[in-house]
Amino acid sequence: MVSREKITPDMAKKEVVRICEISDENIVDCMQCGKCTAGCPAVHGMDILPHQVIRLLQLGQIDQLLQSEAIWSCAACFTCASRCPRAVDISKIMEALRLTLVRVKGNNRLDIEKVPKLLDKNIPQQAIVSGFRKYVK
Amino acid sequence: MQRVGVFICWCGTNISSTVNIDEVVAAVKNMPGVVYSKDYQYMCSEVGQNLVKDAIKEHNLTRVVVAACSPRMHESTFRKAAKAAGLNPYLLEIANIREHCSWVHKDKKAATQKAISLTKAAVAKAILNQPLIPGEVGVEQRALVIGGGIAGIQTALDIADAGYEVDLVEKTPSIGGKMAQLDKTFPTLDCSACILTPKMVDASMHDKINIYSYSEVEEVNGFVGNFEVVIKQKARSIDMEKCTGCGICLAKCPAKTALSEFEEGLSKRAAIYTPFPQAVPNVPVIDRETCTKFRTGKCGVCAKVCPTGAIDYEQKDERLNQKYGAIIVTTGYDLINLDSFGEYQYADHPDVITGLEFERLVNAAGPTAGKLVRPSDKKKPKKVVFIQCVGSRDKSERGKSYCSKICCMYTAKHAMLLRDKYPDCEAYVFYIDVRTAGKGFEEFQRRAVENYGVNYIKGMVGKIFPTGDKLKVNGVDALSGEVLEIDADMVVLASATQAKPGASDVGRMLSISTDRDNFFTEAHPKLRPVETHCAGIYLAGACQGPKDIPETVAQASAAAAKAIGILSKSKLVNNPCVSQVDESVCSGCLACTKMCPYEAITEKMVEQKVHGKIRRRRVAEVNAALCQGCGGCTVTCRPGAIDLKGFSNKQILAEVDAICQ
Amino acid sequence: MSVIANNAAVKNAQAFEPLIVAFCCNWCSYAGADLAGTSRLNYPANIKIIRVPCSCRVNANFVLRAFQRGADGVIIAGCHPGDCHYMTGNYYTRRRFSLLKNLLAYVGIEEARFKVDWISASEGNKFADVMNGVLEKVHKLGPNRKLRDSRWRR
Amino acid sequence: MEKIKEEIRQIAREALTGKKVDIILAWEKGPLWYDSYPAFFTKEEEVDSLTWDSFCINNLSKYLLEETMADKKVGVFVKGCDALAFNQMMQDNRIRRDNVVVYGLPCPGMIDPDKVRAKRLNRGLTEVKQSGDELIFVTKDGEITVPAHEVYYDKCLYCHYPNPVVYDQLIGEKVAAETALDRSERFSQVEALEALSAEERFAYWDSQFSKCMRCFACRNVCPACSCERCTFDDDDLDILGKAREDSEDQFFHLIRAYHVVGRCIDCGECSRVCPQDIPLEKLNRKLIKDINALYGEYQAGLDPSTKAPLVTYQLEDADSFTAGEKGGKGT
Repeated sequence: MVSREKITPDMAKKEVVRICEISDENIVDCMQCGKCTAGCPAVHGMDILPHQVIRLLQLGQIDQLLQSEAIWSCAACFTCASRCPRAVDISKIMEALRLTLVRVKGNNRLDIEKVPKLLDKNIPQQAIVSGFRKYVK
Repeated sequence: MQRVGVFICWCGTNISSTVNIDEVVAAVKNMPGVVYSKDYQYMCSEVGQNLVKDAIKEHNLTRVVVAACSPRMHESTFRKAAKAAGLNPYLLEIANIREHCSWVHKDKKAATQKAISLTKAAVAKAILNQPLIPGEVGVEQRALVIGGGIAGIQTALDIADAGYEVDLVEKTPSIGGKMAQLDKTFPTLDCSACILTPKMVDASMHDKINIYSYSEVEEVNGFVGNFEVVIKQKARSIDMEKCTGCGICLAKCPAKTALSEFEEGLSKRAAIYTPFPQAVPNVPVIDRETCTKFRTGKCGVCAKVCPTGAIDYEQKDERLNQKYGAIIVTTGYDLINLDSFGEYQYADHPDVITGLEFERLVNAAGPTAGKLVRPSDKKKPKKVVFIQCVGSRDKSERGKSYCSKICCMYTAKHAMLLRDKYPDCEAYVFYIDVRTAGKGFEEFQRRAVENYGVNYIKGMVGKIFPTGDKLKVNGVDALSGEVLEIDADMVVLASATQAKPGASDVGRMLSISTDRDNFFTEAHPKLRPVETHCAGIYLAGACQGPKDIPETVAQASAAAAKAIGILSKSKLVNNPCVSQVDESVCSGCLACTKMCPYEAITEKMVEQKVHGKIRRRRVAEVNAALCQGCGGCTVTCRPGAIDLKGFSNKQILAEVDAICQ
Repeated sequence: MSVIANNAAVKNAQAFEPLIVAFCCNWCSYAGADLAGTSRLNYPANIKIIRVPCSCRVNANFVLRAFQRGADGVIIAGCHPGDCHYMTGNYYTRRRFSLLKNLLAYVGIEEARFKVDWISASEGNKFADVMNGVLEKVHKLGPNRKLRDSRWRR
Repeated sequence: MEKIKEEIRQIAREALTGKKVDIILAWEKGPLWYDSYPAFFTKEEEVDSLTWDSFCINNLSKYLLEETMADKKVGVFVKGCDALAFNQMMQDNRIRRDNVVVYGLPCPGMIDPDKVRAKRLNRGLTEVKQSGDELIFVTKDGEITVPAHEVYYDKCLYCHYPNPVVYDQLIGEKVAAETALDRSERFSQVEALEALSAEERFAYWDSQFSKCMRCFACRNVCPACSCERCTFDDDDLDILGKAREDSEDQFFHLIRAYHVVGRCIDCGECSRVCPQDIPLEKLNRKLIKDINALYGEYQAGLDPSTKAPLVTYQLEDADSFTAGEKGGKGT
């Protein structure tokens, strides 16, 4: 059952401004060319595509983003940033979105207790460190 | 005592919304020398100008100050008005209370105070103004066109048709430029060569046009009406008089190893070559780096086969000094280097090509004789992907922030040509936006979609993966949010245009400025689009900014008209704001002569009687026709014996004093 | 001094409105200032521009005179070296005022009060930035008393 | 010097009698021990009072200004520093070379009367004789010998050009060109000032400039100040008033120093003649130091055919506006 609600664009929403401040990126530079999405290696696990992330921010629809899988799927590989013709670093925006969630107390994405079970002996140490960085306060 | 009239412009609300005009009017009344003041909504309008003219007559004004927009905008307008009212135009001063005041300040009180202060400075200066009478200087009735592309050819033809001599200097061995490389032209799809080559022939046959191909402008001195130019004719190694253009040498040359510049490196050419069969002049050039004779001393085949003995291995660069009244710069553009766009595999895969290479591939005279095949295996492509905005509208350090303007149209053209040749071949165009402003342009692009079945995809390509004999193009359709993969046989990149790498050097040589992207700067973006800030030097074509052919030709004719405007005069009026020497004060140290950029100052001996004794000494003398009025000499002169009319030491000091009150 | 006058003096000190005199070459910097205007960029009204044909027209006398007459800062702006409308004028400006700047600093004038910069006709933004930059520094330094003619009332 | 004095007199006599020149410009001994002032000699018999001793500090080149313009043939004696001045005036076209015969005098150094007084050598002083690196002060009470460098002017101790760089005829043997003090030392006082804060520098110069009574002696003695009409005397332009006002003193000194940029030969005459002892050489040397650092070593007056630093440029000249810090350690 599809239900679509109307949204009201809010370009100056303070949460969005905060994301821009944390990431130090300028979302109005984005022309929605989609090059980030086109080259993203993690795009297959994303419910909202990278260029759509910025579009939603431009429209002030931050709640959708904070509930999305996309921000957690982002591997922070910077492929998007290195190719963006508008010099917008989306990986930083993704990081900013994640931070607004994990910095809230008790909001860790990764339960530290469960980590040993998730471990695979082939996971490089670096990945564990980055995993903590990305998912934990 | 001077009688100063001050005219304060509201500029609609441009000035009056930030500057309290009434306060300025009140303050002006108390300024020394001011006998009349008047404000009006649009001082530059006919009514406003009449206010100035009438007041000059009615109130016997001897000096006029107009507080309005920048003098760069309307100084000449008001000077003409003053002249019409019988006042020497140089007795008028402008106070810039718009660009330098109302437009940059928000605080009304501060802006009003500043407007008063600027007006006061203008009044103080105006009181010290002297009537100036411009001198006259002769005009060399000959034009120089730098760059032999379509812009240069059109300019040269227009000037020559008006009856003036034109020298057309082209760096490469033939005129024709980028347009000669194109196959068809949008939006009519007529053949580029068919419309260009007749013009090239016209230029070469015109008795008023001299083409200096394989030549470069090396030095430019002088000023409008009298430019002195050194042209370097590079050693062609061929006697142009003797060569008949038979082409035997080209065929017989054994060193066919160099990549053809004209064919964008898609084929090879001989060491002795004409860039393309329709080249003008149809005289080959020996590429000395490739030529076996020059490299090893052995060979000399071309000399042996030449029926007229035109080959001259000893030929040297020659320099030619010529005088011109006007110069038109038409140096064109280049495509950007794609090395930093690794994701498109341009450097690594032969089937990823630029738009210009595509032009050669579909051209009947091109390396494949018009058969559109993949460069790698010469097979017919079944799927071609076009990518727009490669490096254009790109804020990162890889690209150019501007829109290259021509890519949307030529990509539509390419896709149409492809579908026309091979109706079974699929065409995909990745775009960010499609921009088709221009007569018939939108209809043209829609034809590509509606009639030719070209698939337009709003989105970009992330990366191309060469897989087997295919190019896997990973892209996105931003509208649907679907990630795409296309098995292409060929990819055509609409790479960004850029200014010629040497443009800033050319700019320096000509004393014309370039913008941050190295395109030459026009004098005014709207009202003086083909002039430069240097009088007598004009711009046409893509050297001023990305442009298509119709625009280039329009600009070329405009620049020609401007140049003809100069050439048609037997005399030009000089800027009267030139330096002059007070001989009684000049010590004759001649420091001024050493720094003068125009060598306008010379020495002469004078005899003076001082206390009954005759003293003979040197003094400096300014040639008013050569002086351009920079005023640099005045600062070298410690005693202030040399001063600049219109910007004298006293005037500037008076301005400083007034502004500091 | 009366209490009222004293208060006024205190107030004046607080409301320090610096005066900056900028000599701008007609072809680049003055045009850059025009562009700042047409682009509606903002810079404070304390900056007042005097038009000169070329930065090489600016005499050291003018700079010192401005300081004498109460300027708190002086700016000379010309075309970028190599872009001079008069081909080479600003190369001389560069030498002349490199030396004068050093000399002024040597006799104790704060360096931030005298600035030379290159602003092209297309650099409206840079024009506003340079002006704001100088003003900010001069504001910190406070009113200039050095070189100032004690008889001059601003 | 005694021997050379006789030689000079002989040359002067011959030049005048042989009508080689109309005037001889040299020094004459005055009534006081340190008085060896400039004098014009037009007659053979006058030449007996011509002198050459360790007090001939005055630079004669500046006196050529009027004489050569008046189409008179002048014979002039120049020391090392005077020769630099001669060249500088040549560069400024203020001397008509064909009207001058230049007699070069290698200079052992000149005595600073203040240093003599400080050593109390002036009591009953009748004559000073030079003997190698020493000076013999002949007084009524006997002879006292002192090392020459103890009483020479400071500027002579830094002097790099004791032998004239221009002459038609050289008189006597050239002297050794090595300086008593390291030549770079001449900038040490400038460096000391640069090391101060802006406030300290201002306080220093303000105290110096405010002593000025604008007698213009510094200007009048300067071989680089040879304008027909000095800009400070331009009543119409009126850049300098007559009032006792600090800002005008500052303006005068800054502009004076700035007007001799790249033209100052560093002869130090301005400071020497200043009745208020304003150390003007510290201004001049600051500018010389900066020129050397920014645009390469330059000695004004060495070669009149070179272009002075301010009437030439290099494309790659330093842009010290952005580099900064050249005036001192900042504010």
